[in-house]
Amino acid sequence: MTFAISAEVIDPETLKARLAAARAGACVSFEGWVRDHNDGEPVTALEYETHAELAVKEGEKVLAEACARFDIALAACVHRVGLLKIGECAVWVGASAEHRGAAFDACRYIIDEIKQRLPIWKKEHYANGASAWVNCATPAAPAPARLSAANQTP
Amino acid sequence: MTFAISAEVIDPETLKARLAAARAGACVSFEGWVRDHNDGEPVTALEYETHAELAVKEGEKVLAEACARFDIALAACVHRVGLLKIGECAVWVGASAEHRGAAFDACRYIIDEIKQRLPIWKKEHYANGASAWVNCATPAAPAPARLSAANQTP
Amino acid sequence: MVEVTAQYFAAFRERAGCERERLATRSSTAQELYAELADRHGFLDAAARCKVAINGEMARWDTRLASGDTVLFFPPVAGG
Amino acid sequence: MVEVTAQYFAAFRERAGCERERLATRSSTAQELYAELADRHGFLDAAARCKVAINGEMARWDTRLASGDTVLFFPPVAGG
Repeated sequence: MTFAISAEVIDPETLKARLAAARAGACVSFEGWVRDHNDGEPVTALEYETHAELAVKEGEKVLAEACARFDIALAACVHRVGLLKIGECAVWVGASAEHRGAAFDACRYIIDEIKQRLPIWKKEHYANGASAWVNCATPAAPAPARLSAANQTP
Repeated sequence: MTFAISAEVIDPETLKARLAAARAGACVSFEGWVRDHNDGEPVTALEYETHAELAVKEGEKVLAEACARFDIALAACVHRVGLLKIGECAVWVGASAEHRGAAFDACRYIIDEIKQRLPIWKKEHYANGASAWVNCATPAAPAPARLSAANQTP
Repeated sequence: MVEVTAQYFAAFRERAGCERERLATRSSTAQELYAELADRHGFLDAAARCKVAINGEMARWDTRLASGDTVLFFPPVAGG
Repeated sequence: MVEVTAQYFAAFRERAGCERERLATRSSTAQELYAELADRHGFLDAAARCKVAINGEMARWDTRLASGDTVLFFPPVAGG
């Protein structure tokens, strides 16, 4: 039951090998790949930022919840940070179990919770040179000269 | 969308690489591993037999159904045949999609259908030297001297 | 009477002690032939849990047999 | 008045133009401090969609601030 943040390329086979257990007959794994677009906008790269300590703490909590809720043998998750190219693996989740139902349910639970709860942010770089933090209303660009534009409007 | 029967060890990374698509942001894969027991009985090895031609035909039908039902990019499945040891991968299923929901649903649909519909049979070898065909009421042992025991009872 | 080839897999092959056999039968459908062969060889699985293929295609149990047919008997499957 | 350190991540860091800042504030809760800083820096995300951590632990928005606290402001997350 390990969660990790990694600045290096994720290696699914090594991670999956750690889920092996003699009683495990099923292993379900999920990979999140960097797509070439989002909402119709062409994307050239993704940048992930995290608060590693709190992300690991919350990630391990999610894995423990999955173990309590579903009859699984082992589960693990690794999330990348830094600059990723199209097609690279941004997140890997794996769960092994005696029977496949629990492995599917646990894997899905883990990725759903990881996406919602962990302090991880994703910046998209677009073909036109612009960039934006996904899900954020606050613009990526700094406020000019540290003056808040919002404060200047009457 | 390819289904294959393989007498060689399954290599998940090579198979998964074929599911890559620029629009795919999610990949879910399932592996069935040979367990060390079944219904409490210690298992030492598994033997898979198939009618390859009909298994491939039905397997490709299952993959086509998954593509029609779920919004996926690509899907594939490979099933092993022959003698397998504990921990070996007996079946691999993978599905890539723009969003993870469809990838999970398709992967699960494929393995559920593969297990029910394909002409594939599994013989368990037990620690005590016995063996049995899984799901079969008909005993593995040949009827003595090709006389049907069932016919001899009054 | 029709002359057909019966082909056995997995538990059926081991139980029958052969992969295939030619036979002349009064059975008119695949299901009747299965009942006949189950009786002869001691196959214990209900037809409803088994599958049948005729001349290389999956078939229904009520398919009528014709001379020269190759009938494949599949015991309950267990892939995965 | 309490003296706290505010720490920013991702969009908030870029928007504020700094990773952290020390400040004296009349805000009594994390949520009030967020409103104050959002106003100053132009953070446009509702607190309900953001998260806050105090001294290395995730915290509730209604947590009262004490002098010396380090308050981490997390914009809406987007892992995976």
